[in-house]
Amino acid sequence: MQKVLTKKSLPQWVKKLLSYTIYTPVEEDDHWNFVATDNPEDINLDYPLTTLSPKKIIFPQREIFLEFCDSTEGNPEVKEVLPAEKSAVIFGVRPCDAKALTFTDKVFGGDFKDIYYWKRRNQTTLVGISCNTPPYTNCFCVSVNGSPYSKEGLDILLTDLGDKYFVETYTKKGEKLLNLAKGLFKSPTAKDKKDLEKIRIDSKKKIKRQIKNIKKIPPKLKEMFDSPFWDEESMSCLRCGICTYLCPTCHCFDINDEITSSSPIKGKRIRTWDTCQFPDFTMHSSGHNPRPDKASRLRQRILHKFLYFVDRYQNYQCTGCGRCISLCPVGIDLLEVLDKVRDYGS
Amino acid sequence: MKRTGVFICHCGINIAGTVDVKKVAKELSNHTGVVHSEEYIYMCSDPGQNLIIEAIKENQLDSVVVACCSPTLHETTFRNTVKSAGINPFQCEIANIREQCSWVHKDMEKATEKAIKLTKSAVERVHRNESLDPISIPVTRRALVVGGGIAGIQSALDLANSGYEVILVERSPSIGGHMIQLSETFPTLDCSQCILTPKMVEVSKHPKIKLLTYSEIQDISGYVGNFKVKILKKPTYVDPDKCTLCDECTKVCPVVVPNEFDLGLTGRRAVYMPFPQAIPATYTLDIKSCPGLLPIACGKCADVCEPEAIDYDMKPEIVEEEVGAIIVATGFDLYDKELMAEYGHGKYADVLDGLQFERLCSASGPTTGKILRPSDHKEPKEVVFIQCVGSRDPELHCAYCSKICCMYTAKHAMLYKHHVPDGQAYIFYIDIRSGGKGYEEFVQRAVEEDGALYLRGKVSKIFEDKGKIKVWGVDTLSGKDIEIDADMVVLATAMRPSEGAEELAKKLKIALDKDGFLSEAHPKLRPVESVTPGMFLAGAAQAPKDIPEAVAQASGAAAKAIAILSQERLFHAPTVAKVNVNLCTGCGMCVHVCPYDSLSLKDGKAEVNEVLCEGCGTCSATCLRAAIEVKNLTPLQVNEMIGASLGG
Amino acid sequence: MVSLEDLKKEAKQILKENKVKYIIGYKKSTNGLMPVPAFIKEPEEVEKLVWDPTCVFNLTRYLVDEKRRKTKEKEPDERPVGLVVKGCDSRAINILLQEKFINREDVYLLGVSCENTGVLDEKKLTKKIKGEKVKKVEFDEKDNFIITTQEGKTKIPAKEILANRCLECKANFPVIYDVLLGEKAKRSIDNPFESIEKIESLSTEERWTFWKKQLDKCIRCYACRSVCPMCYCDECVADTISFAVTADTTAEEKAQKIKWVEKSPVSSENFIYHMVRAIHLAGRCIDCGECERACPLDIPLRFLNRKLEKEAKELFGFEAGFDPDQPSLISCFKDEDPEDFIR
Amino acid sequence: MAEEFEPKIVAFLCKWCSSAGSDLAGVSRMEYPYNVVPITVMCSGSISPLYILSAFSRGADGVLVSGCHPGDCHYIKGNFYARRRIALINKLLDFIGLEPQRFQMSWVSAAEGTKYTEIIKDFVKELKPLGPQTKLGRDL
Repeated sequence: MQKVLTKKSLPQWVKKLLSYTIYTPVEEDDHWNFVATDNPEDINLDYPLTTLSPKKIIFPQREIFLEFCDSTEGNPEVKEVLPAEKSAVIFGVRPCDAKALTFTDKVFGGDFKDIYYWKRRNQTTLVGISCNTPPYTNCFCVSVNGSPYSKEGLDILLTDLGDKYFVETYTKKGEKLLNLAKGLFKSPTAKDKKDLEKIRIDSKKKIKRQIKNIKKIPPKLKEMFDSPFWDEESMSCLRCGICTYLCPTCHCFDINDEITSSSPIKGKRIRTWDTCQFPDFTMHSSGHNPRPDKASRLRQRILHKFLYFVDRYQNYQCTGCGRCISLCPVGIDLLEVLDKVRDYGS
Repeated sequence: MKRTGVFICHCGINIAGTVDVKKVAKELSNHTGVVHSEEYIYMCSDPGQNLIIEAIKENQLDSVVVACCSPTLHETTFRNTVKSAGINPFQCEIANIREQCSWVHKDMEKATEKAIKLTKSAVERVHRNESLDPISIPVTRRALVVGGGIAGIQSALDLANSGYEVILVERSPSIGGHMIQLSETFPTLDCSQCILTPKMVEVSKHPKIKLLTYSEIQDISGYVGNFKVKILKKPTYVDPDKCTLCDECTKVCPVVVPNEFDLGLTGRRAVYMPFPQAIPATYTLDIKSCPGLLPIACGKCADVCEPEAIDYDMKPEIVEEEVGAIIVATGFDLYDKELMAEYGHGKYADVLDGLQFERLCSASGPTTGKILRPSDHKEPKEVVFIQCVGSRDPELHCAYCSKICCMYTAKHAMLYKHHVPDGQAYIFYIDIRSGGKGYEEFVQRAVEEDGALYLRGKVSKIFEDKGKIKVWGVDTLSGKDIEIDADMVVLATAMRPSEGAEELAKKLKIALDKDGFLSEAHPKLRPVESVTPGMFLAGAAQAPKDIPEAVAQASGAAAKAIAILSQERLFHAPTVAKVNVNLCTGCGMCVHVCPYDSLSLKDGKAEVNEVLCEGCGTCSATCLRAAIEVKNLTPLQVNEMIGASLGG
Repeated sequence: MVSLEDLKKEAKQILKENKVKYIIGYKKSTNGLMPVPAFIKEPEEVEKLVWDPTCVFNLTRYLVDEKRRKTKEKEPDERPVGLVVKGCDSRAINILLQEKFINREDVYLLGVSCENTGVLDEKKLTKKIKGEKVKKVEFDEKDNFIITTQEGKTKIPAKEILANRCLECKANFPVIYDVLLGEKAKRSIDNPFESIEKIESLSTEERWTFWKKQLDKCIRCYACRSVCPMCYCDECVADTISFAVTADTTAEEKAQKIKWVEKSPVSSENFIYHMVRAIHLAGRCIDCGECERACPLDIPLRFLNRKLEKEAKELFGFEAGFDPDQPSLISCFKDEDPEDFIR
Repeated sequence: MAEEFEPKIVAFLCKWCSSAGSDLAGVSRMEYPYNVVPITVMCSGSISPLYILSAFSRGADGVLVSGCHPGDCHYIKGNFYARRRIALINKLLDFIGLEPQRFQMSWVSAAEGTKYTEIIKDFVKELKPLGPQTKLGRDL
């Protein structure tokens, strides 16, 4: 369904949604971040890109699975912990970040359905905002089959038409939000639709960074597993977790029992983010580490995103948000690396 | 997981009075890893210990915690108990629930709660204890004594007479130290040389004593039981075996220099024998004052030496010795006269220090026992003795009391009176310290029989005037100003550690106290031990003391040394540092902080010398990589203890 | 003035003469304002090298990788690594020397002076020039920067765009080097500890609220420790598994790894992690500000290290990184060290 | 009427002076609050800042570190190193906003049972008004 919403009535709409947990981008210190709010005025859809994508809400960095206590009588108590029952709306989701969730959906929704992920996923409605101008210096969504107004993963997409938003809903979840404030939404005029079209065409043009012939990359990577290329490229890598933790598509995790008392043994089983960039990620208990150096870890990251994932899900595990490029402390440029891969040896 | 047994002691009502021991036992029985827990009235009693042994056998315990009094009291007891039941003693830990709990709290419930935490903490520790065996060290059964004064001589003789080889090192040409310079000794007024020389001779003749005079310690390495010593033997240029003591050389020697033995009151030649009874009885050619060893430079002594004992080509020689224990008896020197200028010492010939006066009184002295003024060899009729010169003067000089001055000044006054019956002795003093057998009586004698006039107060000015030495001062008792035209002034100057003691202390790694004396391991309970195991202190090197004290300490030090030398092997606590080489980055910070030099870097990794390590753990707190820890009190253990102490 | 040409000349020279294995310097970034690390192996490549006030990274960190690589090699190439170092970077070298992590002969130091000024803060600059493309950034002796964009030249007072650390740096030239480019101009700073004194002046509760807000942001990406030249331990106390494992390490020994810090990115664990890091950097941090720069969530990590730097100076008269031969802060003491806090 | 808050205190005592001092307090039957649970280590020099942080993170309301007076260290100089190390962690704890009363260091000799007693009394008195320490306590 297609509608328009005047900008000044946005808060009124949000007011109707207060039964949900409302997230909106907020500027803290020098960066942006999704934060829960109950003040409709806080909603801000004119922002660059959050440092952490909405992944952190659907797939939080820390998830408690269960609590256990080895009671002294020797019959341990184990209590399962599930995410709270609370529907949520995330405003201002960038299309690339929404698309990323369709990837994590695949990962957590295979033969084994991850109840924690899906509980949050299902009770969250994503209200996107299309990127009329690239929100980020290193945006390249178009190069990876994305677009500044892609609807993938979104329930609602808003597009800024100056004094109003063009509103498109793609799901029941989405429509439900509109229905909660029927009066505020008008049907779009022909002009609105024309403006929308124009904006969309321009918005694609505005995206400067890109990878040419990305299709050539996966087959190339197949041959490059043992290439010295990776040693060269990883020279400046610091083995920190930024590129992966901030990537909207990365989804690796670790599960630990965190002990709060040693006698009687009390604690929690906790899932936390993990990353292939940390040396302990592949550390075997024998001490052997199949990915012993930065090179093999960088390779893993690239191959996973542009080969393995493609083989498995017929899609690049990258939505072109550009976070890993802009936030890498030593300026490792994914696009540069991919260009080199593509042209490697030729 | 270990099988730990916990034993809670009532200590009569000492513990059970305020701690619900039954509850503690019950609580602990539920603690992870505890398979047996019971309480008993007196764990340290035989039945108590047997009950531990039984429990160990019945429940195949591999570790034990005893909750009782302070580990300082019964840790050893219980470690032996578990040992007798076949468990490694280091698998037993003590929870102090008496001194640190039942005795300081009243509220039963709260005290019990705390006792439980303390005991659990000990359990957490013992769960992670390693079984350890004491580190055994072989012992080199010989000793080194540094310093040939009365203290060194005494130690050497005691050691030798107990059957141990001794190397006695003295830096001057003869042993005897300052005591040999003294005339009579208080409080008995017996002749110092008469009582000392027999001991000196005994040293020289003793088959077990290797005497190295005119020698200095150059370097010491190793550790208790196994020291390696490098000794520099300075050339005397006179072969003692050839020398017949004919004394011809001194007759021809053109050089005259002040005689150290007489403290400059007489002169000696460049080639000389320090004093007639010197041990070893031989001559020394003092290269510093000799015009030169080349026959063209002088060569007179060599010319006249019939037995050709004088050998200009003699070279310094390094003697290397291995010893198991070391006694340091480097003695004292008198406070520099330069620093005592205010009393005119060094400025006026007739202002002397105590030792110089001793020489004047001594039959073997420059005046063959007559007390005469150095300036004009007249008999002094009025002599002023001043005590505490440089001592007890924190502002300008030494803060400490030199201890023996009160006594020897009284003695000086007496001796003076005996030599010059019509003379008058004045003594300026702050107060009189005559603690010691027969000492007080001695001082009284000086006053009553020999009419020494004691003036309580300090001397303000001393200056020469018409052949007299004017001494101005105040008698603080009468408040009167005092002015004495003295013929001679004798200063009881402070004792200070002997020249070079500091250097030596550095080589031996013995700490010095604030005054530069060698510091003992404990001021009360370990007065003859240094902080370095295997090194002991004797005599005035440790603090000012008189002859009987020096001798007593010397024998004490010898006894301590014998306690080591009498062992086949020594045993060292195995709770020492250990390095995790996988984590060590070789930064050397631990090496730097170790108080015992037990750490070193080898191929870029820290390495522990377990024999030197005392297990203080400063290294482990310093290490940023968590690469070094002390066995059985590792960060892991402490961390678990923290948890237990906070109740889980 | 540091002349880039001289730098290139020297670089080319030592590569030609095989004096060095390779040179770690700066090259233009393909995507951002700040130049990125360049690893130059061939004399021809030296043309890539750049040097200007945007060269913020502390390249000494790469000596850690170099050492790790070297230890793995069978016959390691013993030639030194050429390294471009600014004032702060050179102090890092001193610490690595002090801690025997490297030997002097392992590095050939191309010292570059910050020309009496310092290097830029990317974010401050971006704000200033509002997203314009920066063509050129130059020092000018008078505490200004000259920024050339397509709009033309603009002169910006240094203090407005200097990296925070540079605002408080009083030794902005190399203290150790093999060749020095530019002169040893010392900048006079009225108060080198201004930034943290602001926080010190807050009440205890205000300080707590400040740090709680900041450290709660931490996602434990460990960029701070990864970028830090002093964080070269193979295993960090913050790691929850042991890296010191060999084939014959028993399961029990593996279980011995202490979890001082749990993996959960919660307040308590974040605090312990960052405090431990600060404590372990006491007397070692040379204030290159990399931790703060690398942090994707803008946590002002410099303050923690800076605080202890201040205390070390004020309590113990200790300054890190100026003398490779001095014992490190916590492995020495003075009898007169203050103890007014002790009962 | 709510029960009065009773702070939990961990005290790291060096074996030779402070632990002996607390023993003396016991022998002399000096009463002091039970809130403190001592952990005896060999030397104050062996107390790592990690111990202190760990104690707080495991819920200690106060932490005490006590060693021999300067010059009396059984290991010659361990307490001098401790003094530096602890000064730094003390400043840091204060800087991040932990109440300064919560961390204390003292010199207690084997003879100072009374001093030990006093220190514990004061410590508890100062901690009570602050209430539980939640800032660094594990919130897993």
